[in-house]
Amino acid sequence: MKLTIQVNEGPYQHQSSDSAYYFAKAALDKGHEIFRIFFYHDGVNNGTRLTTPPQDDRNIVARWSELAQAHDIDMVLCVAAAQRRGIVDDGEAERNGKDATNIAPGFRISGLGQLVEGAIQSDRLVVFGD
Amino acid sequence: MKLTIQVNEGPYQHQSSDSAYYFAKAALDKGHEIFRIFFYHDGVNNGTRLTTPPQDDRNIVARWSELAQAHDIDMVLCVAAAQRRGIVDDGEAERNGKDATNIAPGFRISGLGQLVEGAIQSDRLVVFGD
Amino acid sequence: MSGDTKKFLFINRKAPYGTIYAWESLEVVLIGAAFEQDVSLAFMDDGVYELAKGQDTTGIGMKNFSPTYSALGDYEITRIYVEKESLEERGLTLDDLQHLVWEDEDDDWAERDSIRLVSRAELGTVMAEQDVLFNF
Amino acid sequence: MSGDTKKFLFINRKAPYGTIYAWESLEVVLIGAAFEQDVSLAFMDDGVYELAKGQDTTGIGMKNFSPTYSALGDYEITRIYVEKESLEERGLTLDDLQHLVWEDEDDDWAERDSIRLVSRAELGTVMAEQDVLFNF
Amino acid sequence: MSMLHLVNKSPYENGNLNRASSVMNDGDALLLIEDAVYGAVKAGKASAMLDGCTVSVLGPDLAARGISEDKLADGVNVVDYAGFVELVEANDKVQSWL
Amino acid sequence: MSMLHLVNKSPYENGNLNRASSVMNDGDALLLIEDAVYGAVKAGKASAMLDGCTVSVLGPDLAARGISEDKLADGVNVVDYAGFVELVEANDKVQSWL
Repeated sequence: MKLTIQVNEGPYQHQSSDSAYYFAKAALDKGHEIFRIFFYHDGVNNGTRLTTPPQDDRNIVARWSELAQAHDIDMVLCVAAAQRRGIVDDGEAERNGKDATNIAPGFRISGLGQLVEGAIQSDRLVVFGD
Repeated sequence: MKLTIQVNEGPYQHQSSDSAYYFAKAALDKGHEIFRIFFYHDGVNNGTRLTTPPQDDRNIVARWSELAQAHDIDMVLCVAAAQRRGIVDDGEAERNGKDATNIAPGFRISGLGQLVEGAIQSDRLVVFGD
Repeated sequence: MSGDTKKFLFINRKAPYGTIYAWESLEVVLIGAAFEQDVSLAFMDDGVYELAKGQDTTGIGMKNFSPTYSALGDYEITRIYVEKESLEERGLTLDDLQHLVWEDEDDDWAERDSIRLVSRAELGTVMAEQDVLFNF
Repeated sequence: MSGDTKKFLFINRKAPYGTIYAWESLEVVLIGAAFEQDVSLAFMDDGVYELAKGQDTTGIGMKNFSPTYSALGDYEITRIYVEKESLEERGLTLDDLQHLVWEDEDDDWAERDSIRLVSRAELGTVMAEQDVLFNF
Repeated sequence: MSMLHLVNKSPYENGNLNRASSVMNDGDALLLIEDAVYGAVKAGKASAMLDGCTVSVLGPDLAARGISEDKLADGVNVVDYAGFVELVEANDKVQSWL
Repeated sequence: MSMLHLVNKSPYENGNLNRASSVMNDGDALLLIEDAVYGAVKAGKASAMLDGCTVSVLGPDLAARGISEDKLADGVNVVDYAGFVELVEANDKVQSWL
């Protein structure tokens, strides 16, 4: 089964991001393919490398980055949502005159078409949110 | 009347931040004093200078920064919440080994004691959230 | 439509302005239209409020995105399902909603209503017939 | 207590883990204890779930913060109101919750129950008597 | 000591308005903002929850949602943000039902 | 075409579980995750919403909240994340009631 997963909420405030992560991991463990993980709305906040969670808590962002790297998963932050929330890569920094970037490894910023394409190309779309 | 205002949600996803802003402005217009605005939970995301909202939309972060400057308001981002969400000033960047900062002008990062002190020192605590 | 076309239903269940979901959902719909899929929209629960007439956001400083719904016909979105029970519970009728239309090119561009008032049971059938459900 | 002491009530209405409010509320309570105010806690609606016994978060990878509630007595928090109607609706009794105690220094450190089971009406009275309500 | 009860969620999706209106004491006030303003529409089922309460509703939030004042339940008072501040001042404390 | 209905909010605060259970077609499945698992507790009022539905509940979310399996309503099936994936595969599409 080929999956696209959509994540609508940021890290820590809601469990959505945790649920999506464990679901993605279980799908990979069972041999399914994750076509794309699309972060929309506040979900784009999963893609900042500037978090420093408490020592005794999970590191949600690092966990996503490692999953992407280990399984070569395409993790996309919606560009319009990222602009509203302040998630920036080099290209966005240059286009919008920002003096810093904060995107985490393994994430890329792209358009909403990536979500629609994910839904077309995949057998299932699974949405996690508030 | 002396007020402390607490904001629990980030910009754009929920109206909470907008409501808090218009409430704060109206209180100032009526001659009340705002002792502090305390941003907690996802509310700390109001304090990133990296947002680029659409041209035809309000700029929530800039609006807060201007309000703080115009009225000399103490705007505090909770440090524990900011660390979880990745809002960083120079001190936090150094302490936590981050290679960038994203805090916006007019905000400072401090502890939860600032909220409790606000509640003690103010005539009213007004909380805006989801 | 080709065999590769999927039936997409965008399900709108949130009120506008209190949260951004309604607006950012609409952004997906407009982008999605370019992919030439078989797209419908459903409005149920508080989502029916998105279509309310006369929205004026001046006082809350937010962008009024409700005029965009009237452009959906131009994006060849011709089926907009509105759940009857959701309207009734909220004391609304179709008259409280925008009048959304599309132009039928097979009939000399005659204007046709986009909104289809359906019962909860009928909407359940519509949902069951889809390939993909987008939830907002 | 001095005349400057305020009566603080921390109102907990959210279930743990699904959202972070319960946990981050507890962090304020612990910090607030250092300010020597007159602090009480109230658990109502889904907030009563925060006190449930036997929480084991291993499978969801989150920190189990429920043991912290048993430390509240050490922070001199001796009044924890739990709403009866909220428990009943959810099929819970006090036996499903942690047994929270504090030690009474005026009575040779005798252990006393911190939890006070109150009706909705009684909790309304408690709320009315406060100076500041913290909402989570 | 009087309390201002603040509700911001739609009563059709969430129990907070019902909760707030059921615990209000005499002298307390209720203010509906954001999506909670739908609760003040007379023709809607939820307006029954307001019976017996002193209710205000935030005008800018009503207008944004296309609700004209003649649609409101009887006795509901429309205020602007300045009126919101006055309600906070007039009551001894605020309870935000989040 | 069968549907997996996914609910993640407590039925005591929010109407989504009620909504999902009222529109399920024959052959559809319901999975409760996150705070929605409280809806599967037999002694709770909300469990009545599950009557006649094929219901699964996510075990890790139950354990986190201190709910032992003997407290569940009759017929509720406990699954782990692998079982969640199997439910997604076994149904033609997923409806997340957010």
